[in-house]
Amino acid sequence: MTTTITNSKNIIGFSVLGLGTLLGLVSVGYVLMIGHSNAYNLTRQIPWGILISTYVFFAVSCSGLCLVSSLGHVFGIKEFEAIGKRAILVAILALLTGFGVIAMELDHPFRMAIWVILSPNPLSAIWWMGTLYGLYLILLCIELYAFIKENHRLASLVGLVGFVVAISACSNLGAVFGLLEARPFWHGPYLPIFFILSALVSGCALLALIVYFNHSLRGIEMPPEYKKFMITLGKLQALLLGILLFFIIWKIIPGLYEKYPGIYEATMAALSGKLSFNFWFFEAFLGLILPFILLLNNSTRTPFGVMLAGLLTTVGVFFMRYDMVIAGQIVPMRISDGGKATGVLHYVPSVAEMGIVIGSICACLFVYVLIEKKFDLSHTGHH
Amino acid sequence: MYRNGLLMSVLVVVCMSVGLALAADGGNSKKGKYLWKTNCKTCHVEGGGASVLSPSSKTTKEWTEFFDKNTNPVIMEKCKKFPEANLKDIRTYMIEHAKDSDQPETCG
Amino acid sequence: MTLKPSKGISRRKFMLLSACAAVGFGTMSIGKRFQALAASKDIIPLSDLGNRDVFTTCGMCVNKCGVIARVRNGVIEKLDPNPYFLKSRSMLCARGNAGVDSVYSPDRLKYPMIRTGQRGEGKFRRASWDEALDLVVKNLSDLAEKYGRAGTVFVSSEEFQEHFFTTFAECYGSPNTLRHPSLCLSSNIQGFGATFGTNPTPDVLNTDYIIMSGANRSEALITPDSIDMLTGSGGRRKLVYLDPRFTKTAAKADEWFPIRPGTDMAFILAMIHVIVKENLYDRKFVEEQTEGFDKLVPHIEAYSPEWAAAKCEIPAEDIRRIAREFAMAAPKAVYYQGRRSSFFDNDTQMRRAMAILNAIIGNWDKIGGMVPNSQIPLEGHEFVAPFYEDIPERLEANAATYLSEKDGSWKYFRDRVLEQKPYPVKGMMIYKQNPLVSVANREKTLKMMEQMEFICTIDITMNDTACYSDVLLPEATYLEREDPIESLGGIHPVLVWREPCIKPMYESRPNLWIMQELAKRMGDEMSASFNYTMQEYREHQVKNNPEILKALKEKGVYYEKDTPTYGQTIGKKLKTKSGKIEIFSQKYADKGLDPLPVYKHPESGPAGQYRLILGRTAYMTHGTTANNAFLFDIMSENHIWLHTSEAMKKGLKDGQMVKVKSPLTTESLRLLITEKIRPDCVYLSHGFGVLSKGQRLIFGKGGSDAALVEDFVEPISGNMAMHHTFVEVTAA
Amino acid sequence: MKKKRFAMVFDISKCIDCKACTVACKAENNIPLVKDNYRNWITEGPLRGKYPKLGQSYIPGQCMQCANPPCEHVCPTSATYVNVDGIVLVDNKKCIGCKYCMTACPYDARYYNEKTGAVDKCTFCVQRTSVGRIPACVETCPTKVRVFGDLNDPESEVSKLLTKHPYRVEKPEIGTQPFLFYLV
Repeated sequence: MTTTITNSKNIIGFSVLGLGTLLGLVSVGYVLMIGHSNAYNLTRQIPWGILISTYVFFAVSCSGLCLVSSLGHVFGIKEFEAIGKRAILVAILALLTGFGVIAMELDHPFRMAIWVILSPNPLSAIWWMGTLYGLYLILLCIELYAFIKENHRLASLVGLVGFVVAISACSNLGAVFGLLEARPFWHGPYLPIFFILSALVSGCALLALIVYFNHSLRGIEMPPEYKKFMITLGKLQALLLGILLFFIIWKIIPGLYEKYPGIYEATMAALSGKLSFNFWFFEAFLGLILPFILLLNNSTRTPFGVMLAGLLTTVGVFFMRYDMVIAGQIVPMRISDGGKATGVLHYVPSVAEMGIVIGSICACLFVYVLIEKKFDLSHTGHH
Repeated sequence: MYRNGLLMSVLVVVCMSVGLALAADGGNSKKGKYLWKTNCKTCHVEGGGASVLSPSSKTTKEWTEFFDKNTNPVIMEKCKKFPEANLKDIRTYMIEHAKDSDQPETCG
Repeated sequence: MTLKPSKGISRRKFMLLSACAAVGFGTMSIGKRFQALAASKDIIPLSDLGNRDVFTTCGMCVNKCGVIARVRNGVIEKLDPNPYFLKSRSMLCARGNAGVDSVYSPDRLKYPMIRTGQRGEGKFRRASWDEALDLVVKNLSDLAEKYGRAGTVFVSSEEFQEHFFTTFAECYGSPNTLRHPSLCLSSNIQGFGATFGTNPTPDVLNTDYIIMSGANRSEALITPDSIDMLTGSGGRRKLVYLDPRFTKTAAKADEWFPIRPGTDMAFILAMIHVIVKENLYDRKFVEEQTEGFDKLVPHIEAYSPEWAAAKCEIPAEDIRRIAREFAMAAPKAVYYQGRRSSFFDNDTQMRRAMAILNAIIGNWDKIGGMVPNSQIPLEGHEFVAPFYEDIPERLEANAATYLSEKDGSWKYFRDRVLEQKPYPVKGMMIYKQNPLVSVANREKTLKMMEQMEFICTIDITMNDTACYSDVLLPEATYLEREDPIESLGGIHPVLVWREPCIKPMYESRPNLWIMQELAKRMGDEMSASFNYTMQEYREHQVKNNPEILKALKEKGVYYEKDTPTYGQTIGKKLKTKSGKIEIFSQKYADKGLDPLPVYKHPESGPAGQYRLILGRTAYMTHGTTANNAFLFDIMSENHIWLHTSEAMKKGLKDGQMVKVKSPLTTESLRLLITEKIRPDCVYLSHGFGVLSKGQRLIFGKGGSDAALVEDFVEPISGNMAMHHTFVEVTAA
Repeated sequence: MKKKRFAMVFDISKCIDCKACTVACKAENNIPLVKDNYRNWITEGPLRGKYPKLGQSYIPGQCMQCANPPCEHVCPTSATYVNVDGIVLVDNKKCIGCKYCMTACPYDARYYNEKTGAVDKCTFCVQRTSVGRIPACVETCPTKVRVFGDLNDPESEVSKLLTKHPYRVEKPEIGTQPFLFYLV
């Protein structure tokens, strides 16, 4: 009985993910056929859209997964040791997906591969981003290998290096935005630091999802050690969300305080303008406040509650990345419509952009679930 | 205010131009142009032997005098070769396109 | 642009070549520029046919600026301004730069075409030149037989090869040639002509005080005025600008007054009032060189600034002050008459008032004043048109008081075609005019064309008029043609010509060739009038000074002196009856017209309606350039302007679609809400809302002013009066 | 030969927003005629005052050819570089289309050119200036708003203008050190 239910669930699940992946592939084909400028709703004023924010979502999630899992195999916190291998695997998948998404955003991903090496510019945050995440991918692969081979020495050594690189990579990704003096909403040291914190939040949220769904997917009761892990994770996440809340509040207040041009308009766009629904509903309510309440409350801080909080936070973080990327560009660099009241710019992702985003998420999940089905990762490797 | 003046000047002009108007009347300007071009103009150009002449060389008044009160024996002799009606056509053409004619300037 | 081969590669070869720059080029003297051009090998010799720089003349608008066409590998890559061409102050505007697209546009007329579908349906079949020309000649002969030679009207507009078209009309024997001035400046010519005997040019470069009313020089570009308006000498220059709109000229003016449309004459008469009353006029000049000042004095008695202020809504103290400043600046002061003057039905008299105001401050033929045009004389190419008996007068003869026998009056002519009186006109030959876009009341033009038995259009593109024609003959564009030498008159007269940059594309042919082929088919007598090549024609034009040809070849322009000459008419008789400047026009009195301008207040519109005013942008020439890819890129539709306060009242939003309803029709177009217009007016720019699907870029874009505007007329000159239409604006 | 420092000086009081510069640039540099594709522009300044007392300026602009160009700093493959005459250029073959330079430019001076497959911008018409000619926009400008020249040459028109007249640059606070100067 349970098997049939699980099976039919599986079939539905796989079909949904498969269809999503297919949608992504169709979108990719469409873009390759008609060209970026026709397929994407990007303009010279908003050159970065949802593909960039989705890449950021995946890349930072990847960093976050490793940072949180390193609590186990690098810093030796027992509860966290159980999830090391899975975290690494998902991190690799997330990063590869992120690379895939950004390859669709770049007009010449192959040129990049050549000229990033032949003609490097170490002043460029994107050059460092490519280098660090490239290095990081290699480290992740070694780490996964070490886990599979149960080489703990190697795992914790690579884990330590990986920890440093993960923080460098994700904070550097923040610096990709933060170094731009032209974009006052992004500019400054805030984003690199914020990216480290939000990586941790993402990592915790994803881990909760991974652990929970692994058991429910297989239709097996969650062992006590995992239950314990989920509760600890919930507590940690509550702490992180509390800190994140203040990060966000302190991003808003200076934005309004002096009405600094560029920052004020962008902040207002988030609070009451074009991005306000995203901000209040997805980012603040779904992503932050609701999970925070769920995790603070003892009665809801159950494995299911922690998973639910993780799911909500993940959705919230996805929109957080989007809002951050768009808000930074939404204020025009020059006034171009004369006497009229100048508004903020307009951007809505095109069908192709959405298709690629949905496809990438589905593909990532699809591959992950497939691997989980084929290989037994639950073996934690500790005696 | 100026009505009196207007009336006066209308009268004066009417009197002055009665003869002119009568004389110009009846000629075919287009035919005059054709005749002028085919008979007279060949000489009345630079290097043509005669003085360079075109309708806009003279004012209406000057043309009228030229045709009506001309005493120059050379010109009288030349004009004789045209029948009266043709001369009238040429006269009409010249007057209608005189320097101070009512023909407005054009553009382009 | 699809037809244009890529030029990126050859260009990039030049990149990063070591620099040896002659900087500050733009500010050099002409002579130095010449040396620099030669030294930098900037100009490629003509001997290399594939790659060469051709000195020719722009054809994108009426100004005819000097152009150097850079031809590379047989393609015109870029049009650059000709630094020798003084009149345009070595510039090229947006349209001039966009000229390449007139050659390479996919919407060009490429082959002779014969209509297959209904008129206006846009269905044509490709024909050979022989077939098309034979068909035209057959129709012209049939029409002559059926309705007489006056039964065909020859419609054309200014162009270096227009002369051949009017020659053809004359040889064919039709008195009915219909040109553009009665849609443009004929009231202006009439008003100034009646006063000065000619329409002079304001010496904008050297004047200290300019008043412009409705002459939007920043957008309706006229060389060199648009440039000189801003670069005047000495820093004492003042520009006063009257316009119901805050145009780009208003933005450059020292003072802008949103005058009530149609009341300019009140402002001018009040200025005259002040200048006369306060004895600020040039007494000596007035006594010596004008006629009828004594009649002016009592005439302007009632036209006080206070009286005018109530009419034109410019405060009396401003009028008084401006009048004084204007007179103080004399003779370096001009009341600029502008160009298009088809505004109101009293326009000729309004221009007369302008002329009189200029006359009394004695700015005539002086530096910084009103200067009669000079012209470098060209020998005409002699031809003798056959004479046909029993050719009637022009169709609309005597309709207007003073009708130009060549130009006619569109308004009166079209009305009489529709009435079929005094005789029917059933044939239409069209060269370079696009009446469906340019003539007010499009419905009437369509009716006029519908009743034609035959319409032939010679043009370069499938515009609306071409679309409603029976036979289309593709002309070569100005960049493909060898054109006669043209004498451009003005303060500083020049001669220009056109040299072909490339061979005519497709099967397009120059108009001279088309006319010669038609004439050949019409018979020997007509053919004799076209018995020359373009080269011979040019040689005839300059037979007294063959040096001109050499200069034109080298520099694309010929002028006799580096500086203008002033005062050539001083002490000589003007072309008026009295030989003097006629403040009081006896000639008008004789015709029963007001001999001195009498103010007539424009009617007010119905409540809730707006006066529709028309105008231009700097990137469009009339109805001819909207479909140009470069210019479409800048302006892809026209908007109806409405003042913020009115839009607020109506609850209309910026950018929304609105219906504009005139007594004639309704057009839908996008709304532009702005502070830059009088609240009782709306404005629409020209050239959009076309009917022809053959103009693929702009079809379906914007609205047509020609469809909305009623065809009122100025009866002295026969000029259209296009600002008498009131419209409703409602949400679409 | 002495190094050059090309610069442009604008007298915006003369600008009538006729767009000759924009079209000249597109024709000269073969810029695909698609919306958003342009190297130079004229913006309408804010309308000053209330009807009927109004004022407005028209402000031409293009790549500021910064001495401290953020676009160059951010380019991961050094596709954006500064040439010997101080002109900021893009090496098309190295451009990966990441558009980082577009987000980094405080002047919105760059666009992505689908035809060349690279980010494109004003080059001071390097194909002309490198052989001693002046940029197309400068040459064609009807009212001669624009003056182009070498600031390293004290005799050049631009040098003289900048010593004689007060001027401003766009967004000086960002520290880009633009070489487009606006007379005030």
